[in-house]
Amino acid sequence: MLQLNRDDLVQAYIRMRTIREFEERVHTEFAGGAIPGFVHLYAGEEASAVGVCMNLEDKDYIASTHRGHGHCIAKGCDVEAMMKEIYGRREGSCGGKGGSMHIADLSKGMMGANGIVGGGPPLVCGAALSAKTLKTGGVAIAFVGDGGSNQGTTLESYNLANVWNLPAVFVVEDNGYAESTASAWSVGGSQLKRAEAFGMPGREVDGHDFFAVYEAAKEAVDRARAGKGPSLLHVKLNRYYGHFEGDAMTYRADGEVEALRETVDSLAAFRARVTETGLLEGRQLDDIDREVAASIGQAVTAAMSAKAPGEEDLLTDVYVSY
Amino acid sequence: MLQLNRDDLVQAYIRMRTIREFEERVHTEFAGGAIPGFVHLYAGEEASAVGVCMNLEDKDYIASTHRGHGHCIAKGCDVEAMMKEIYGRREGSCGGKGGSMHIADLSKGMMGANGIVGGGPPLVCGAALSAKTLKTGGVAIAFVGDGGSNQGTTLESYNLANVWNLPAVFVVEDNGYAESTASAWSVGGSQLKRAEAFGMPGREVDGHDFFAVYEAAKEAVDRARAGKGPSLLHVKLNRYYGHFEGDAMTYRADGEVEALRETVDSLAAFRARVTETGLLEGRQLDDIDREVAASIGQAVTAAMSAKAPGEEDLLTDVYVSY
Amino acid sequence: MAKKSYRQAINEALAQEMRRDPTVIVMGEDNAGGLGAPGEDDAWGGVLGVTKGLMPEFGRERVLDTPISESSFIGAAAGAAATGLRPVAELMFVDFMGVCFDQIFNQAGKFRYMFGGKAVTPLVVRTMYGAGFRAASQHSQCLYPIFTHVPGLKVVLPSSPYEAKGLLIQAIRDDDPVIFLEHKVLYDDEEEVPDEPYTIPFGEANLTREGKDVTIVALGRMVKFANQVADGLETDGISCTVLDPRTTSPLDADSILESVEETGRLVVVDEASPRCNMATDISALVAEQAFGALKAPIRMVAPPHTPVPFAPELEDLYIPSPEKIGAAVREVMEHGA
Amino acid sequence: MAKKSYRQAINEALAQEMRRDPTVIVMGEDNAGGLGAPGEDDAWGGVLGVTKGLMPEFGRERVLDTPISESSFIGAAAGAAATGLRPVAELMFVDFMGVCFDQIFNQAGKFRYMFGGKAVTPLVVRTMYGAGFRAASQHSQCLYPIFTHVPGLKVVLPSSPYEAKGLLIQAIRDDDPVIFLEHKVLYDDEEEVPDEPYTIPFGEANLTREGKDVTIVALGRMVKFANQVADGLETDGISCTVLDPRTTSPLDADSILESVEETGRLVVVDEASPRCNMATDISALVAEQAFGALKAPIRMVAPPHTPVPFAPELEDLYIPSPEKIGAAVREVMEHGA
Ligand SMILES: Cc1ncc(C[n+]2csc(CCOP(=O)(O)OP(=O)(O)O)c2C)c(N)n1
Ligand SMILES: Cc1ncc(C[n+]2csc(CCOP(=O)(O)OP(=O)(O)O)c2C)c(N)n1
Ligand SMILES: [Mg+2]
Ligand SMILES: [Mg+2]
Repeated sequence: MLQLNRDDLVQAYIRMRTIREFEERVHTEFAGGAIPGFVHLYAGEEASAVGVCMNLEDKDYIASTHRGHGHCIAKGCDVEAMMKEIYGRREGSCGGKGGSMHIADLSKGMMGANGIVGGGPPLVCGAALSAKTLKTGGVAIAFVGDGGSNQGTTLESYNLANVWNLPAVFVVEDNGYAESTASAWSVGGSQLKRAEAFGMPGREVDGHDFFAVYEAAKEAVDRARAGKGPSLLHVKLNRYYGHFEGDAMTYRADGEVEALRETVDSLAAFRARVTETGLLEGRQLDDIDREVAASIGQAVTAAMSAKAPGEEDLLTDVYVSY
Repeated sequence: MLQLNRDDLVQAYIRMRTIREFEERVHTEFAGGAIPGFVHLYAGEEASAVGVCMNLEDKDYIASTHRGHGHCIAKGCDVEAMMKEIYGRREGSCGGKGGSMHIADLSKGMMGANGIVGGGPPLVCGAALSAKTLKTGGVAIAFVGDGGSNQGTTLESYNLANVWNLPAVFVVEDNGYAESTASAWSVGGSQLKRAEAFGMPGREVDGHDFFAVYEAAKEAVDRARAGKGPSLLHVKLNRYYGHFEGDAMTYRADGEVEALRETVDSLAAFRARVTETGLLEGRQLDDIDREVAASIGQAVTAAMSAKAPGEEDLLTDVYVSY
Repeated sequence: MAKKSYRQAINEALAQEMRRDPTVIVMGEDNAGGLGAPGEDDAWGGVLGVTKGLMPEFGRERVLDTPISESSFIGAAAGAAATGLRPVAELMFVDFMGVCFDQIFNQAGKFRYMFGGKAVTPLVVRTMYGAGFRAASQHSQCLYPIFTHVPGLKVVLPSSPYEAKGLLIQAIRDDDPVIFLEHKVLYDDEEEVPDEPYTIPFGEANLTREGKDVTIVALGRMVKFANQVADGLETDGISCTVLDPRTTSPLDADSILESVEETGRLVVVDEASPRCNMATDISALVAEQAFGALKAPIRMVAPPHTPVPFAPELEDLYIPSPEKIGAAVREVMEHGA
Repeated sequence: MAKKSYRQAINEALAQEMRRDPTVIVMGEDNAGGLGAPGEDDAWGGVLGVTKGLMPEFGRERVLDTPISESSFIGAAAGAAATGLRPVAELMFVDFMGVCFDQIFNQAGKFRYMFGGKAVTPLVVRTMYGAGFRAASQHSQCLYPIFTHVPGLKVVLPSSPYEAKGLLIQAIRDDDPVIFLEHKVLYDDEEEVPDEPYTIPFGEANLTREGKDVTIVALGRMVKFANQVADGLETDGISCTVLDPRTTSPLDADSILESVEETGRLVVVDEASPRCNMATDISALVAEQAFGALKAPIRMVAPPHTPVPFAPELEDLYIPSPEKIGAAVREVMEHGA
């Protein structure tokens, strides 16, 4: 099945399950008042981040969005450090200074979640330029939402990546909404025509199907690695939660989320596919589920008891040299 | 011929000739050191501004670029006041405060030349929104260069105009260069595909052919007036001078400009067309040529002897109320 | 008259002006919400509910939701303002100004001057600012010093519900581009706010407290802190004037200078980053024009020169606190009895 | 050592650093020029020829021309800086920052802090600023106070060819994002500039003249004016110190304070718009921290709060002139003998 061996599939499942579990736990903890700030959950969209990132190595870069947890986990960020960051702890990925919207780990090729819609695509052009100039063989991936696909910074980056012939991929994660506004309204034309308009191939993908995403991303990533330039993926998927935690979601249809959880669950689909084809066994997956649940539980426990940053941290980390 | 009667044709020729003459004179005067600042000439592109603006009334708005003289003249700005402005005089269109790059006359529906590439398209969305909201029946036109077509502000505006269904037209004047950089290099994809990508019709036009521009613009303007939304025109044309006055144009081919002046002169083409078909007589056009030359001469004389602004003007015109 | 929140006061100002003047329109991301979506219309009313209810009353033609394209819709608001409308455009968080600043400062803010006094641009940009929400570095900034720096813009910082309503109505009626900054932490603050429309003129500082020993000039949310501090100091026998400039551009320099002429001491409290901020602007004004009256060094209370931190413990240390303001006042009181 | 222009000094700094370090790249609109065009390659070397000759030596892979898309290419420079390159990106005129400011101030400038000290972003943004070119309101601004306001950025204002070379090399080697502002009127100024590479550290003011009566702090082009004025005043028996901070962020507060401690009088000369500018920043610093030493009110010399006018007569009135600087110095000399 594709280029994925059993270890890869296990890995993919672990990451998807980790994302789901992470987000469900953050949802509960946020509701309980333990987590401060704005939090945007990725639950429901797991197959996109993981399907793309299973094509990547540490030397490859991704830039994420405000909805960044899934991308971080898919790219290999430390989950406990992430949880600590979301709790605002000193041992968090960013020392508690960034929080949910700014988790990054450059050593893993994760250039950061981003509080600015459309903030990532220009940065990804830069990471792709580094790869090209330094001949690392790396590629760079920008995740963008349907809402972010209307931001000028994103559109310019399509053009720049094309005229500079960069090893970049733009992954438009279209979950149907930007906050409460439907992409059906906000996106004039279409994502695929936009790709074409700037001179690159585009492909639409079912974002609940890990295998479809993996394969489409593979094509785009291979193309980029081969020096043939950027591509765009229009990934159609759904978010299970509100725009951010606290969103009452009145703009959604009655029962919309419940139905989605029934019908388009990328984890269930993955499980069905790999077990039906005999690639992995249900028991194996059950074990993973348990282990992941335990490790997320452990991450929350660790985060809760971890130390907050203090006065001595207030003035640091602004500059390398002062 | 089309909806244009003889008076219209005379009017169109006067405006095109006025632009040409204006620019040739500014070129000479600048070279002689009489004009300060940055000056970008529109000579060679006359048929675009005039072909578009012959479809417009005072209640319709246009927003221009750094290369604004032609658009101003085509939209009916006072030519002597423009010349005075370019000389930095108190009686100039902007009291000498704006100069070549900021000539505007809102009473004529001219929202300003613009020193910021891509500055105009968002503003035009606003003028179109005013027309729509106030039900004036007006439309709004953004002129953009090939270089400006890569600016995020322009691309966003394509989308906004479409999702808001605005009575707007985007006229991409592709003169082959942005400064010294060829549009063949800088524009990924194509202008027409960009139109489609955001959900609007696009049409390519020979920008040296007044009639072709007029007709294509008419279609777009009519569509906008009818409430059917925005369109894009990709107008292909050439500039006779450098990017700005002082540009040595070494990036152009040897003899490129000379050849263009021979082969793609929109004024010569217009003259040939209207005289051959008997719509206007050569003598009539010769008279116009003389009259225009005289009036531009008069504008320069007036500008040279006009008063500069002084200390009493330094602090005014920043706010309506202080 | 009833108690109203800062949020309600703003909403009421918008609704009343829209009723009065059909050219007033409102636009922004999810200002109504639910566009194209299967569920409820007017689903959001802005991210924190400030514009809720406007769309049902005025319709989608006057309450426009937008794509996430700040350059084009803020620019559209500027263009619409120059051509007959009076748009109130929402830049959700002021931190997002970086994607659309050109349309504000080079376009709207310069039309009138560049065009020789012939343009009128009655644009209001409403935007949310300030720390305290645990919203981290890209959703907590003040940035009003940047707008204040730019000639052609007016900059308004309402410090309470009453101020918010009167200043917003003024902003909408004003013929110049106005940046109207709403402190996100104040939205739930309540006070008596008249039901009828009223205006508060720009460039007139509000003397929120009169005292004789020290002048405290405070901005936005800091006005509340300054008055709290002044209450406490009163019992220690330190009598403070607290001035709220209300607008940083235009700035009521006269009131500040007059007050310092009387008290001889100045503390300026500014939530914005410390370099080239309003604290420096006001200090410099006084050091130049009321120097002779000064009995003590001027003290500025501002955050450190760092981005806004996420962790609550750090953010609380970051924001100028009543304690720090109090300490600054005591410090200047040690000079020149 | 030979006389070199400010333009040449910058060009030489770029070339020498590119030779030394293969990760240094240059990008910007027409930085080489002629891309895709039928004529000469390296046709422009930037709009005023500053990067001319770099492309022939280093190739188009290290001297990148760009579409007119400042957000994406300045952002690309930021992203490249965070991932292994040391880009020098040209924002042609600083006035264009409004279309790309987010990538500078929310992205590059905050990476390190938001990511808990783990990012290194050795980005240089070279940009042209200042009035005097009859380039009108959108091509003549200073805007460095805005960058100075933002934590995470370093801001450099070279005042002469020697300064330009040393500060640019420092900027390229520095591991933080640096905004390097070149005054367009200085490009043809010449002075002796060493052929070999050298650095000038950030945050160390340059004492360009030592005097005892008044401290003049001047920035960028104004340093030249201040020294001219000081020459003239010398003959009238007024002895001036002229300090060039070189970098506004970090600012060498110590040197300024020490100097005022000695002279007791301060004039600050800033070409930027007067509100929340560097003149207010430095005045406020001194009014807070060297108040006791002050014998006279601080005087700020800055343009009026208007956009930059086009007409030469107006622009000349707009720019702080040696005459106005001289008058300010004489004024402060009238206080406290
Ligand atoms: C420049 C900017 N504008 C607006 C916002 C506020 N905002 C945050 S997320 C969001 C919606 C994004 O929608 P989309 O790109 O579809 O991503 P999704 O939330 O669906 O994952 C908005 C409007 C922002 N953070 N930055
Ligand atoms: C935002 C911005 N970036 C760069 C410039 C500098 N600039 C002025 S005109 C120009 C080229 C514009 O090319 P194009 O849009 O094709 O118009 P043309 O000059 O060919 O008419 C450039 C780069 C600017 N004025 N504004
Ligand atoms: Mg979405
Ligand atoms: Mg062009």
